[in-house]
This record gives sequence, structure tokens and C-alpha cells, in this order.
Amino acid sequence: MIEFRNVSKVYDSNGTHALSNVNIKIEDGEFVFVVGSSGAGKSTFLKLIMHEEKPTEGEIIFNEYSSATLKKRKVPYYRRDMGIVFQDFRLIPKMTVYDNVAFAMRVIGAKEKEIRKRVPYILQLVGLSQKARAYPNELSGGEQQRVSLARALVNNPKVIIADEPTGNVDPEMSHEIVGLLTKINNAGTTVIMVTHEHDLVRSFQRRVIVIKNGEVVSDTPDPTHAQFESSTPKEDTDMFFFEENVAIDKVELDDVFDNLEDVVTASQDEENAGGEE
Amino acid sequence: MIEFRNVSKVYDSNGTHALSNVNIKIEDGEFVFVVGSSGAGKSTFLKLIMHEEKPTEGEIIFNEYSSATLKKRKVPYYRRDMGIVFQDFRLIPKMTVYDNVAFAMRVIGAKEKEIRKRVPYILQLVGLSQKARAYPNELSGGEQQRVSLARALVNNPKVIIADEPTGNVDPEMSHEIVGLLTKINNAGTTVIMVTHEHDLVRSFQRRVIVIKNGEVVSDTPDPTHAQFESSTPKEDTDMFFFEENVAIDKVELDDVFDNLEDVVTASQDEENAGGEE
Amino acid sequence: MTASSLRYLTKEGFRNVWTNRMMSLASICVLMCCLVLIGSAAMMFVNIDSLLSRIEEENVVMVYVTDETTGDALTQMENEIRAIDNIKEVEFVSKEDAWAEQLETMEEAQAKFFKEVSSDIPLPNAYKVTIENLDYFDDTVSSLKSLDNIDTIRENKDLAEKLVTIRQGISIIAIVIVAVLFAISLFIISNTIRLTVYSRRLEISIMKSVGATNGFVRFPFIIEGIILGVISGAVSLGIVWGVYEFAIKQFSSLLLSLNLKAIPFADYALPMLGIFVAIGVVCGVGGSLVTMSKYLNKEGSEISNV
Amino acid sequence: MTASSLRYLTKEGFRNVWTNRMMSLASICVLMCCLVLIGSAAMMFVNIDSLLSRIEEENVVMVYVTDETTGDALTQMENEIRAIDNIKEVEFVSKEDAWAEQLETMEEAQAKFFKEVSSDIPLPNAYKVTIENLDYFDDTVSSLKSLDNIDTIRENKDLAEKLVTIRQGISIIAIVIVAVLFAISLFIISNTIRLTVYSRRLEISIMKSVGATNGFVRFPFIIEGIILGVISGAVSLGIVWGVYEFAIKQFSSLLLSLNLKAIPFADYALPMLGIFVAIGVVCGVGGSLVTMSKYLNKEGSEISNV
Ligand SMILES: Nc1ncnc2c1ncn2[C@@H]1O[C@H](COP(=O)(O)OP(=O)(O)OP(=O)(O)O)[C@@H](O)[C@H]1O
Ligand SMILES: Nc1ncnc2c1ncn2[C@@H]1O[C@H](COP(=O)(O)OP(=O)(O)OP(=O)(O)O)[C@@H](O)[C@H]1O
Ligand SMILES: [Mg+2]
Ligand SMILES: [Mg+2]
Repeated sequence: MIEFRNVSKVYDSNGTHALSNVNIKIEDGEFVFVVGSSGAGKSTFLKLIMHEEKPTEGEIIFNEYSSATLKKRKVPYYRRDMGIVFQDFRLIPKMTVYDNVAFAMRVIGAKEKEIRKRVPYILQLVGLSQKARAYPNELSGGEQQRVSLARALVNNPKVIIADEPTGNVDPEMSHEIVGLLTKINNAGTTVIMVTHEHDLVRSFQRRVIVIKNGEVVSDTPDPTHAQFESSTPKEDTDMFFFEENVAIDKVELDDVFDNLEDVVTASQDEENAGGEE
Repeated sequence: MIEFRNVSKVYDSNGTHALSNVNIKIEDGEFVFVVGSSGAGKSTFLKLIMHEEKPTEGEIIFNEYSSATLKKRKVPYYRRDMGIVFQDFRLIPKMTVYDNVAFAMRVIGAKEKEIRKRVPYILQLVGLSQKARAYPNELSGGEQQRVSLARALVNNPKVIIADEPTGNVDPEMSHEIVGLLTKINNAGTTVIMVTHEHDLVRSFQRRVIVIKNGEVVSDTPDPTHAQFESSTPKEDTDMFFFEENVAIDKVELDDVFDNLEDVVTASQDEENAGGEE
Repeated sequence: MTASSLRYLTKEGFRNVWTNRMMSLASICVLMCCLVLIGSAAMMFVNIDSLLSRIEEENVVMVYVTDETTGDALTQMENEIRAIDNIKEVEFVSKEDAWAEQLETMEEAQAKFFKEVSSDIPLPNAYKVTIENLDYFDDTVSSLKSLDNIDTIRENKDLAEKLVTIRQGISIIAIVIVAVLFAISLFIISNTIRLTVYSRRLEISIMKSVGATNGFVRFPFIIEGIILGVISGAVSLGIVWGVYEFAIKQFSSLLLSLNLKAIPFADYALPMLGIFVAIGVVCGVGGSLVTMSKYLNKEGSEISNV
Repeated sequence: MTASSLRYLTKEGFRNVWTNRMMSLASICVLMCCLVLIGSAAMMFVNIDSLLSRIEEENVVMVYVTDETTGDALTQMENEIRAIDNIKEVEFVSKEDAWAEQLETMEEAQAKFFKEVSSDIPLPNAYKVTIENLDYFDDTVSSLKSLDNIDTIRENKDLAEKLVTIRQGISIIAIVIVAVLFAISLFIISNTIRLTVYSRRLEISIMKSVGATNGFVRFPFIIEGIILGVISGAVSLGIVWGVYEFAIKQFSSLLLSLNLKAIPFADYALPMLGIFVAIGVVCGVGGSLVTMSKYLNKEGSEISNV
């Protein structure tokens, strides 16, 4: 069970209020989609669960642990109950795909024999058997992402935390991946997945948490009622920070870039047109 | 004008045939979507255009340059005609967002005064004015991606090459970004964009190049006829590389992961169900 | 930690030496340079010290015996002198020998003059007493003075003291120089190791975020440190040895003309190897552990700033 | 390159020193250690050399004059001696003084004996001639021999030669040691710089992929190298100076007892500063440029392997 109690998170370095007063409870065995626009605080939400960041206020309960009292020494053991797919993959550059995945098993002291059986199986599951001996920098973006997924799955963890695990793969494969996660969830594993692909959320009818500007604006077991989209997203985040005149002097450029509002409106029109096609 | 003449690319390090015998011609002012499954060779296609990789066979013509005769010394100047959004962003970690974008202008010797006008304008265009003083590691994934986009746009290049520029942002913002690129394209700039979001391709009716296993399998100005999806994608890439028995001994795991074919079939069923909703 | 973990981590340590070979090489080279410097300095001072101690040996006290003492009395006296502490050597110099030697050193004219003047020998019999340890020079001389049948004692206290001062001074200089070299080496090595660990902080941070304990992350670094330390210790010893033998050969004519013999390196090889390897291992292991703790203590997302 | 680019790149060089302060500090420290070592060794040898040259100065040739020479002849002779090349000092020693001095050094008994035997002085008058450069010792002595009124010449060729050999030996040792220190320093510094550039290869590669020319990427590194070189050169000079003064103070009693005076540092400060800064800048700039070319020559995607 994961519980957020009045959690707020402010990043010290530049005072960004990433999350404000979040109260959420995720029961064991749930499958939760977390959606929200760019910079809304989704990754922060996950980082708080995995204790990579500590809340500025409030506390996070994970099973018997509380973020307020968790000792540094205990963090590695705490994380071993989780399988995490990082948004930036976090593969070890000096290790092959096989070793990257095996590393997660080695960390918990698994036997070499077990590793030799399990890792190929998992790699095959994400379609990377052929790339086992490749290094991360020899992989395509989607392949790297799948290695990160494989590493998260390999220990058969109690909770799977996936930060946009399908951002770099094609829609078919996205569906396969979420299908895989659903299967794992059906066997009792909690799955928390951040995604931008609303198609996925619609296909797999699960609980959806919508985060907007650091606040949970919607939390519903039925995605048809979830408010994915905010009406004027850009103006939320853009505050015309610079005092200087942002117009540029070259005339042709003015032509090209017009002004901001026009672009937004135009593209939204097109989106509406395209979406209903 | 960009032209591929019988281009093949084999990565030496592990002998991967990333592209085979590609013949493509992209005229000035075109807007091209490049789609294909993970590992198909899309990024390789772009890397060949930007001369980051050299073709194993054939040659690539970009305006008056040919990849076969381009001198090392000339590469920086060659690249200045291009604005590139990298799949892995490639932001300089030690520079702020502002400096990262300004860097592209400084490289071409722009005046400080011009930079001070232009950069805020571009940052505002991608909705990042507020983050100008942040460092890349203080940004969310989508924000980093937009910085990379801003850097590609800032010099008003002749060609924009974007490798999944919308992979980490929400669908609305994706539409805005493509809308922006369309506007720029309307003013005469060539745009080549790799994407996984078929929605986008459908909304913006442009030329679509489909790459599959390193070959161009479809190249059509009309996306409705483009073959986005291959029927059995996984089996293309997975060759059951490992000889060992990939089954695992724990019974519950067998339950969870079933076998591969089942997963693929199940998820595709669900996809079909969801897509038509 | 299970046995299979240990096996894996040890293998990983070896593998890392190769994977990060650029940094391994840099560390080994820097360590080696420092060890070679220290070793060479040490050998130089060992030689200077032995040279000085040989000069010291030649510092003697002349004990002049009264003219009346002859035969048995002389023998008894020699035994008495030998019985005194801190005496290294006693040599009897008969007055005839002494006079002949003295005439030898004189100008011809002067010698002729003396020989013409008198056939008597103007010198007494004497004992040439070599003192063992110049630190107790005064005590020994007063013991000598308390003997019977002594005419005078000619001691060159000044020279003796100067030699002691020089030797002490050089010892201090030697210790200071070796200590300074050692400190500088430690500093340079720690800097090098800091840089190598720094360039691996991404790796460390990823390992932590996958659930590795600090011990698990550290272990391969320890193995690496040991490997690098042993290699650089052993190679440095070889280099110092080679340089030493080369230097001896180069300066052989100088050494011969000064009537000196260089100390054989073999006497020092084994302890030096031990010290070198110990320094290497301590630096390699200690350095990386200390530096690493900085990155180990962070939880997570500080990675990026690569 | 436009003026605004130059301005930006220079600023960037300064900024980088601060942004990569860990690495800057490491480089400066390593450079400093090496320069301090070299400087200290150089000062040590300068002092040893001056000491030896003072010992050499005391090496004299005694020119004994025939008994018949007196008055004007003596004066003329002194002038003749002075006219010879390579003569540093000429001192007249009358036979009375010489005899008194010799008696002084004798045993009491012996002196008494001599005084009783004869009131004649068995020594001739003499000139104590100090030779300037021992390398031309033989020439000078034969010039002296060719003078009139000379009884004998007492030259201690052996000692003179030994001193020359020792001094030459020490000069060679000094040069070898400073050269070795220098080589080792270059090596250590290049390693350090290689590591710092290595940890910035991601940055370099990104810059290149955005269209920066090699010159554009290099320029801030050049500025950085100059800054680091100047800082470490200046600080090292300060440290060497401080250490030197401290050492002089520590060993003042030893120096006094040996009747020596340390060479004042100020004489060497300026040239040493120049050399230090030059070494620092050359190392800093050269090192990073050489290392960087490896990364500059790659086109693109080799970045990742961080
Ligand atoms: N380490 C950090 N220091 C300072 N600010 C940060 C840091 N990490 C994130 N932020 C800021 O916090 C806000 C939320 O970031 P977060 O990464 O949670 O967004 P997100 O919802 O994951 O967005 P995306 O979909 O783009 O990944 C953003 O405005 C971001 O700039
Ligand atoms: N540097 C490299 N060395 C070796 N193989 C590589 C390298 N880069 C890519 N590959 C391989 O070439 C193939 C094509 O890679 P590419 O990056 O072009 O795929 P992609 O179409 O961009 O995929 P994605 O959508 O996942 O980014 C992949 O199988 C990949 O593993
Ligand atoms: Mg995120
Ligand atoms: Mg790609």
C-alpha cells in the first residue's frame, strides 16, 4: 500500500513547487495511470515514492515504511520491493544489455544460475534477445527504454513504477508493453505508470490520476470521466518571464513565427480536425 | 534538397544492418514524417543526414555537399544549415536552458544583442520562459525535450531534423509543436520529423516515409495509405538468441508471464478494442 | 553478502580495471611516479648516510703515551682501552712510524733540516682509537683520559661535532624530503582518484537507484584499488631498482675516485616492495572509498550533471 | 571568429574554471605540487653548488719562495703571480707566521722539542695562491712554476680533482633529478588534464553536434589552461619561497656551524616565476588541446559512453 499524506514538494535549487498537498492512496494490486502535461509533477510523484526525493511537507507511507523515518541505510532494501523504469532509462553505460538487467538481480544476491535463466527470458519478453551483448550507446532509443523495463521486471517486484515506459516505442509495442504490465498486475503486482498516450489509458480501463501544476485534479477509476486536457495549457506554464521585448527585428522571422496565441489556436484547431477523422 | 543514393549502413561494433539500400529524395520545403517501429533505423536515417554517421555504402547529397567528399573541417558549417532535435536531447549539463539555446547562436557568431532578443522569444514559443535559468537536470523530461527543440529552431535553419520531438510531452503539446513546425515549414523550411504518434501523422496530412527493418517500405504523400503497422512486429526482431532454456522454474512466475505469443495476441486484441472506442 | 555476490563483485573489480583502462592507467602512472620519486629519494639518502658514516669512522682520537711506558705496560694499556665502551678500533702507532709519516708530509727542505738537526724522534708512541658513536664522544674521551700512563689526548672534537651536525642535518633533510614527497604524492594520488571516481559518479548513482547497498557499490572499487596498488607498487620497485643500478653505473668513476661503494639495492628491495604495495593499496582503496562516500550519500537524481 | 565570439569564449573560459571547480582545483594542485618539487630541488642544488664552490675557493696552491728572495724581488714576484690568468687571490705568508702556526698545531711535547733544538725557522716564505677555476688547474700551476725565484710549489692536485669531480657529479645529479622531476611532472599533469578533459567529452561532443568548429570548442580550454597555469605558477612560487625561508631558519644553526650562508631566494624569484608560469600555461593549454583532439575528431554519437 502506498499512501501520500498532505505531501508537498518544493525543489530547493530554484524554488519550483512541483507538488502541492497531495493525498493519494494506492492499494496493493492496483493498476494506476498517472497523466498530466509536461512539467506537471508526475516524475516528482514517482521519485517521492521511490524515495529519490524527500517531501518538503507531509509523508509517504509504503507498506511498513514512512518517508519521514526511513533511514539512509535502509533505502536500498526499501527500493528492492520496487521495479522502476526511469524516464531517462539510467542504464549503466559500461555494461552490456544483459549485464544491466542482470545487475538488478545481482544486487539482491541472486545466484548466477538463476540469473542465467531469468535474464534471457525477460529480454525475450521485451524483444531484445538479439541485443543482449550490445552496450546502451549502441541501442536505439526504444531499445534502451525496453532494457530499462526489463530491468524493472526481472526481480518480480511487488510494485512496478514506470515513468513513460512507452515514450520511445511505436504504438503497437506500447500496447504490448502495457498488456504485459496488465498481466503482471493480474497476478497481484501493483503497477503505477506515467504516460502521455491517452489511447493507452482509454484502451486499458484502469484507475487514472491526473496531475496538473502539482495538484491532483482528478482521481477516478473510470478513464472516460478523467479530465486529461486543460483548456489553455501553455498559459499555465509561461509567464513571460523576460522583461525584454521578445519581438525580433528580422521581418521574415516575424512572418514565420507569427505570435504565440495564433500558433496555439491553429494547432488546436488542427488537432480537433485530425482527432475526429 | 536531400538525396539518399543506394545508402546502406552497417554498424561496425556489432554488425547491425541498420539501413539497407535506401533511395529517397526530399525536396526543399517538404514536410516529411518518418515512422517505423523501435530499432527500425529511423535515427540512423537522420544521423546519416546530419553526417554524424557515415554510410557504409552509397552516398547522401545535401545541397551542394556529398557525404562521400565532405571534409571533416567542413562538417560544422554543413551542420549549421540544420536545426536538430536529438532523441536524447543532448543538452550541455553545465549550462542553463538560456545558455544551451544561446549556444547554437554563439556557434555561428551571432551578436550578443541579437541573442538577447532571440532566445527569450524562442523559449517563450516552446513555453519555457520561466525555466530560462534552470539547468537541464532540474527540468522534467518534456521540458528538456523542448529546450532541444528551441535550440534547433533558434538559428532559423534551412532544414529542421527532429528525432521524436514529442516523445516526452502530452498530446496537446505535441500538436502545438507540430503546428509550430508546420508554420515554419510553410515559410519554406524543410522539416523531417521522426515520430511514433500516428495521431499526429493522421492530423497533419504530409508525406510519410515508413522504415521497417532498415528498408523503406512505404513512401507516400498521403498518410491514409501508409502502412504504419507490421503484422507480427515482435518476431521480426526477436530471434531467440539464447540457446538456454528460457523457461523459469518458479511456478507463480510462469503464471504471470505466460508465454510470449499470448501476450502479444492479447494486447493486440485490446488495442483493437480500445482504438475503435 | 552471499558467496555468489562476492564472486561477482570480485570479477567486476577486475573487469573494471580493464573497462576503465584509461583511468586505471592514469592512476597507476601517477602512483608509480610518486612511488619512484619516494624510492629514489630514499635510496639517495641511504647512500649519503652511509657515506657520512664512513667519514665518521675515520674520525679518531690519538692517545699519546708517556715515554716511560713500554712492553707489558703498553699491552695492558691497549687492553684497558679496548675495555671502554663505544670504542670501535684500537691501533698502536709506534713513534718511529709516526715520525716517518710526518717527515713524508713535509717540504723537502724542512724534512732535510729536521733530519740534520737531530736523530732523536720528537714524537711519543700513540694509540689511534676509533670511536663508534660520536654522540657519546665526550664520555668516551673522558674515560680515555682517566687511564694511566697517558701523556696527552688529541681529539678533534670540532670536526667530530661538525660531522654529527651534518649527519643529523642531512637525516632531518632526508626525512623532511621523503615526508614531503609522500605528502605530495598522497595529494596527487587522491586528486587523480577523485577525478576517476568523479567520472564514474553516474554509474554509482544508477547502481544506487536500482537498490544496491553502499557495500555492493564499494566492493569492486576496493578490488580495483588493490589491483592498481599492487601493480603500481611492483612496477615502481622495478623502476627504482633499474634507475638505481643505472645511476651506480653512470657514477662508478666518481664513486671509485672517492673510494666509495654504493649500497646494494637488494638489501632494501623486499621492505621497499612491501612499503610500495602498502602505499599503493592504501591510496587506491582509501582514496576511492573516501571520494565515493560523497556520491553514495546522495539519493538519486543528482546524477545528470555529467 | 567575430569579436563577439571571442568575447563570449573568453568569458566562457573564466566561467568554466569556476563551473568545473573540482577539476580546476585538482589540476592546479597537481601542477603546484610538481612545480614546488622542481623549485625546491632546484634551490637545493643551487645551494649545494654554492657550498661546493666555496670549498673549492679554499683550495690553494702554496708557492714557496727561495730564501734569497727579499724586498723588491718579493713585491715583483707578487705582481707577476697576480698577472697570471685564473688566479683569484694571492696572500703572502711570512715564514715566521707559518712556523708559529705550525708549532700551534703540534703536540706540546713536540713543539717544545723543536723550540729547544733550534731557533732557526725551517720554513721558507710563501704565497698562498687561490685558484679561480679548478678546471684549468694544471695550466695555472705550470704558469706559476715558470716564475723566477721559486723554491717549490705545493699543490694538492688530488683534492682539487676530487672536488671538481664531486662538483661535476653533483651538477649532473642535479640536472638529472630536476629533469626527471620535470618529466614526471609533465606526465602526472598530462594525466590529470586527460582525466578532466575525459570527464568533459560529453560536453565537447554536444558542442560539435550543434555545429561548433574545433576552434570554437578549443578556445575556452585555452583560456582555462592559461588561467590555471598562471595561478599555479604564482602560488607555487610563493610556496617554494616560503618553504625555502622556513628551511633556512630551521637549519640556521647547522649553516652557522658550517660557516655557510644560504643563497637569498630573491635572486631567483623572478626567473623562477617566469619558468613556473610558462610551464603551467604550456601544460595547461597543451595538455588539454592534445587530449581534446581525440574527442574533437569524432563525429557525433560516440558521446553516450559516459
Ligand atoms: N531537480 C530539480 N530541481 C528543480 N526543479 C525540478 C527538478 N526536477 C523537476 N523540477 C521541476 O519540477 C516540475 C515538475 O517536474 P517533473 O519532472 O515532476 O514533471 P513531469 O510531470 O514528469 O513532466 P514530464 O512529463 O515533462 O516528464 C517541473 O517544472 C520541473 O522543472
Ligand atoms: N552506435 C551503434 N552501434 C551499433 N548498433 C547501433 C548503433 N546505433 C543504433 N544501432 C542499431 O541499429 C538499429 C537501428 O537503430 P536506430 O537508432 O536507427 O533505430 P530507431 O528507428 O531510431 O529506433 P527508436 O524508435 O527505438 O529510436 C538498432 O537495431 C540499433 O540497435
Ligand atoms: Mg517526467
Ligand atoms: Mg531513434
